Amino acid sequence: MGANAGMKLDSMYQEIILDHYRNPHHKGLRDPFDTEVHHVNPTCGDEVTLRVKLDGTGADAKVVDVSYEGHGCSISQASASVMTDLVIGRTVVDALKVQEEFLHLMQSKGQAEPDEDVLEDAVAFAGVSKFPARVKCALLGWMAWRDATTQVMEGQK
Amino acid sequence: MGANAGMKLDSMYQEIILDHYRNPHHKGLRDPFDTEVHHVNPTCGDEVTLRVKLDGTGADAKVVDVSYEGHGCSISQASASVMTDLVIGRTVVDALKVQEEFLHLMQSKGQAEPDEDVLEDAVAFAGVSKFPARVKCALLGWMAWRDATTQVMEGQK
Amino acid sequence: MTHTLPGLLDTDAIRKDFPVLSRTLHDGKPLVYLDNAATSQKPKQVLDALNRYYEMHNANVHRGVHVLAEEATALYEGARDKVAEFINAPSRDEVVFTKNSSEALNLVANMLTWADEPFRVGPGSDVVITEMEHHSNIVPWQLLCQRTGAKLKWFGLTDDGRLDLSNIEQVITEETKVVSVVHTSNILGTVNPLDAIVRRAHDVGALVVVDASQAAPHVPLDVQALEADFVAFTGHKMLAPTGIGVLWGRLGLLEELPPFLGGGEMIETVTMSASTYAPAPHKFEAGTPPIAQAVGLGAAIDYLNAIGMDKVAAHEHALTAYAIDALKSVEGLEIIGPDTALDRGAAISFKFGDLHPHDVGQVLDEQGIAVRVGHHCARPVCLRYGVPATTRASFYLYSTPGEVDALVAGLEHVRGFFG
Amino acid sequence: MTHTLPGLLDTDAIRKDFPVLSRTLHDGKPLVYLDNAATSQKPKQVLDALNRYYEMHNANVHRGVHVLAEEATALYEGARDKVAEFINAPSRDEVVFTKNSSEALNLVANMLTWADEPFRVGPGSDVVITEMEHHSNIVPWQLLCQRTGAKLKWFGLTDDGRLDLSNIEQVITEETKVVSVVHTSNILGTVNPLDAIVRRAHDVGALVVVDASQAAPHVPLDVQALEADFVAFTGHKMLAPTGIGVLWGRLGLLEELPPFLGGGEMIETVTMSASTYAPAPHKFEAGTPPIAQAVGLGAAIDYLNAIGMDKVAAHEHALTAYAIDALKSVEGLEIIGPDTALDRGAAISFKFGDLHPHDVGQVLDEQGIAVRVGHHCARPVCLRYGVPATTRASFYLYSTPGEVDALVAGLEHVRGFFG
Ligand SMILES: Cc1ncc(COP(=O)(O)O)c(C=O)c1O
Ligand SMILES: Cc1ncc(COP(=O)(O)O)c(C=O)c1O
Repeated sequence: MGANAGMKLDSMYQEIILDHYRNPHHKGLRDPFDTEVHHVNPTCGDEVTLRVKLDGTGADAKVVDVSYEGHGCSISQASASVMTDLVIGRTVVDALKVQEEFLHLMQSKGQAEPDEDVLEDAVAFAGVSKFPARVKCALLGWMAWRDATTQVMEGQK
Repeated sequence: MGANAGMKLDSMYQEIILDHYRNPHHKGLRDPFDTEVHHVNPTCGDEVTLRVKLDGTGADAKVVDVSYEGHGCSISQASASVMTDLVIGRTVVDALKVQEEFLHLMQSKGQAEPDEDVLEDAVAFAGVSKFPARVKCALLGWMAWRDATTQVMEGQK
Repeated sequence: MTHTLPGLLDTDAIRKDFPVLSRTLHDGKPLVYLDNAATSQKPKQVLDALNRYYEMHNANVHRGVHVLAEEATALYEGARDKVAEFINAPSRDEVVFTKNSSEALNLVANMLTWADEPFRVGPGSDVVITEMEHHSNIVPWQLLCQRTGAKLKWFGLTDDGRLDLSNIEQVITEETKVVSVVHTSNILGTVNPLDAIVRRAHDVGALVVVDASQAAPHVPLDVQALEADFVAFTGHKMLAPTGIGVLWGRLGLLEELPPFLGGGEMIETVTMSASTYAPAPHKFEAGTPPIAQAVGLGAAIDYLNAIGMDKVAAHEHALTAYAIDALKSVEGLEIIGPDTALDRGAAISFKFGDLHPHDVGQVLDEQGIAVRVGHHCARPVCLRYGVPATTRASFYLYSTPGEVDALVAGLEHVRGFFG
Repeated sequence: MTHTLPGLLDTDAIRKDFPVLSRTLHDGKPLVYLDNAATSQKPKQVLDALNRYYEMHNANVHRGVHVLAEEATALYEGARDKVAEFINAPSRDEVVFTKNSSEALNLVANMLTWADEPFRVGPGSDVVITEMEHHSNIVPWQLLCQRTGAKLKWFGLTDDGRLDLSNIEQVITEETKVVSVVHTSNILGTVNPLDAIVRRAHDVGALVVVDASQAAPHVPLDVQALEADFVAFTGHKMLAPTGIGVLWGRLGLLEELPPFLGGGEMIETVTMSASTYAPAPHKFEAGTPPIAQAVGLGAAIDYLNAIGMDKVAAHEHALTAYAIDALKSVEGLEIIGPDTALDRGAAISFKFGDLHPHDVGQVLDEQGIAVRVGHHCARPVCLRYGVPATTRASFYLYSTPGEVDALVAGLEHVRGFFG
């Protein structure tokens, strides 16, 4: 036991994370948008309201904008900020790949080697995956984005 | 009685008890009767159906007959048999006193000094009071008698 | 008399793990514990797990960011993983912790009390049980029927202690919403032919609940092979602490059916006027769960796995065959239930001449032999076989042929005592 | 800063009884356990009682004639006697063992779901709670109201963390069937003026349920003085094992109201078509109860009695006053709840600048300080005070002023970390 005994807190609170927390990117709800979702982390009360605006349909669909508002801890806020950097401007197909890579990293309990080419700033969250209680925080914004995007794509069919 | 039986067991299975068990007194349901009750010991499935016939009312009421049928262990059967000996022929008031003395003895956890003048053969049950699981067996017939008698007396009012 | 029956476990080694088994009673008589169907004893490995939990990791689970809370959560959820693997559950989320089997069975009955279509139970629908159920698998269904207006039906028993399924088409019909049946009877020892019941129930669209309280401790239990919809069992009968039970249920059903107890841990979000619920299994675990007890159950499962459930089953089967033979040789003894070891668990009920089980049990106790006497929470079985109660000896992985011999000798002593 | 506050217990001696309190975390930092409102730690006296039970006396309770069964029954029922005395219950038969507070509260809500007149709850009747309830005292009543058509009403909160009883006549009316209210809030620490509520509720003929989960561990609890009809609490918060709770109820009500869980132990007699129920408390204890856990609760009560509940209360009161003062001196810290020790328990929630409680808790943990962060199963309170969550420090009889100092120093470190 003692999963994180002796572990450096610094491995969770990377400077990149604290930077995004202090100066979040793309924060605030913006128009226009295709859909808006509200996600809650019941174990801690973190909440996010998130909007996506796509352009095009099917395999060509592109993420034009992601905007959000919410309250939560540094991890959930920073993670949402990093996420917007990574998905805005990408095709939905590519962005979903990044999301899956991030999900994989977070579920790895500190074991995965993150791919910096894919995850960029999000590699900083590798340390969070060692703290089971915080994994959900890091995933909140990503899951909300995935949900909203799926809703838009389904609606287009 | 078996040669190796410990002290404690002999204190429950007194010869008097085994005699009453093998040759119960007043057993079998008889007419006439004023009321009939059916009592169950839920923890072991012992059951007794019991009838009482009183004569007179109020303080003068006399126990003319008590008859019963049932199945149960040696303790419950012997106790019912001893009870009939003790209450038949007595006034209700006196019989209730005996019942209370017996109840007191059974709740004493082996501590009470039974009054042989009042309890007669029923003193043999003193040892049973040390076996909490068996106290209810010893009381089954007595409680049924008390219940039936109370019902008749109430009905007379 | 041979004590090296094929299939026996190394009970000398096993018994050393169980502190209580070296206890003596009544002036030095060794304890012969034959009351395993009521509850099992606990190996020191389980007690060590409990002590370690309380001395090192104790905290409330979930929603904690401190080390103890994370450790306690990992241990508690780790126990869920162990249970899921032990019963071959398709998903760990199908394992709901309760306080015992009784709560697990009531949980199902209560979900159905409040269920919407297609699960709604009401006037015109039937609930089917059997005459050999434990009271904990009778009363919840009686309450469900009283409260919803449904009708309770049941399978009767044959003279040799088996379910009478001859009228299965009449008992389980299109009106049947749920069939709840015991895997192994705690009073008769009978192992029931669940296949036929599951098949018929599913043909008519009924749910199937299996009371595996006397199966999970004794035989390999595979919920996928069973094909039932819910399976209930209880920790204290399988080497684990008191205060912990399990309901396994199909995930789709756990998602669709309404919650039972409301409170902390089972919610998603709460406002004063309305709440939404967490996904299964948490939806059914209101309040602080039996954390240490779940950890203890995990340790019990580790212990059983280290021996192997197939080996446990083989041991008990050999011992039961031996015991049935030995008991049949006792004059005036009549087994209530199947009198061969075929499709049979390790609980053997019997009548002993005209002696009342209370008297039999009391005189056996004086010799250090612990059996259970009474209706064993299965009074309808006693009514069916016309006995007020039975004496029941029941075995487990630490029971020995020598203990069977002690029982037989004890019964001879009982006869002499009242003779 | 003085560490010899009047009223403090000899925590040096007490802490030796709690093995976990000598644990170190994160490279040797001593554990500062300030999460007592979530669950308490266990003294070795309680663990010894558990081990003794399992190693010597373990058996299923009731209906056994063998020695172990008699001993287990005596221990289990002896624990009931201890609980009855601890809360000054008029009768031991009024003490029902559950698995936790949540089950106890659900038990009451379920009895009322199925109750006949004069207790029947339905359209046109009201159920009253408060905005400071734990989810376990909200969701059961929401379910009751959804299922019966009754209306849920509640008392709001004042800005300083107290119940707003100014409209008590409008909230509790002739339509009110039951009022369920927390004795001491687990998130705000508020001790509520139950007298006024009980008086008004009884005036209109409503039942009163008191959630004493945060009271029984900390102050002398006298159910007769409370004059409520039901009182619920939970063992794990009062030094006892997980898996055990208590519902106290007036005997007349327990007799008259319908059962909750059905099964073994709770019956009088069972046939396939109908059952009758045992008298209270057994009527409400279906199945094998948490035997060892009740024994552990008895040992916990012995431990608390040996110290004296009035002394425990005085210790916590002194410590709470000290902590409130100390915390108020921390820049940017805002207490959510009463900010004096008057009518207040030993749980203190706060906001710390703009920092999210998760982050506060995580950085405190790194220093060995265990606090709880989140909505503490009282989300409506967070909504009421406009915070997503709080950080909560909560004390018990082994907590020390030194630990308060460590918390304050820890918070300064948190500020620096995110500064
Ligand atoms: C005020 C209050 N009520 C109810 C509960 C529920 O107790 P349990 O989780 O033991 O059921 C708690 C503890 O979490 C509490 O603090
Ligand atoms: C077949 C069966 N079902 C249900 C139960 C109830 O289990 P518990 O008492 O642990 O709830 C038992 C044990 O008593 C049992 O043997």
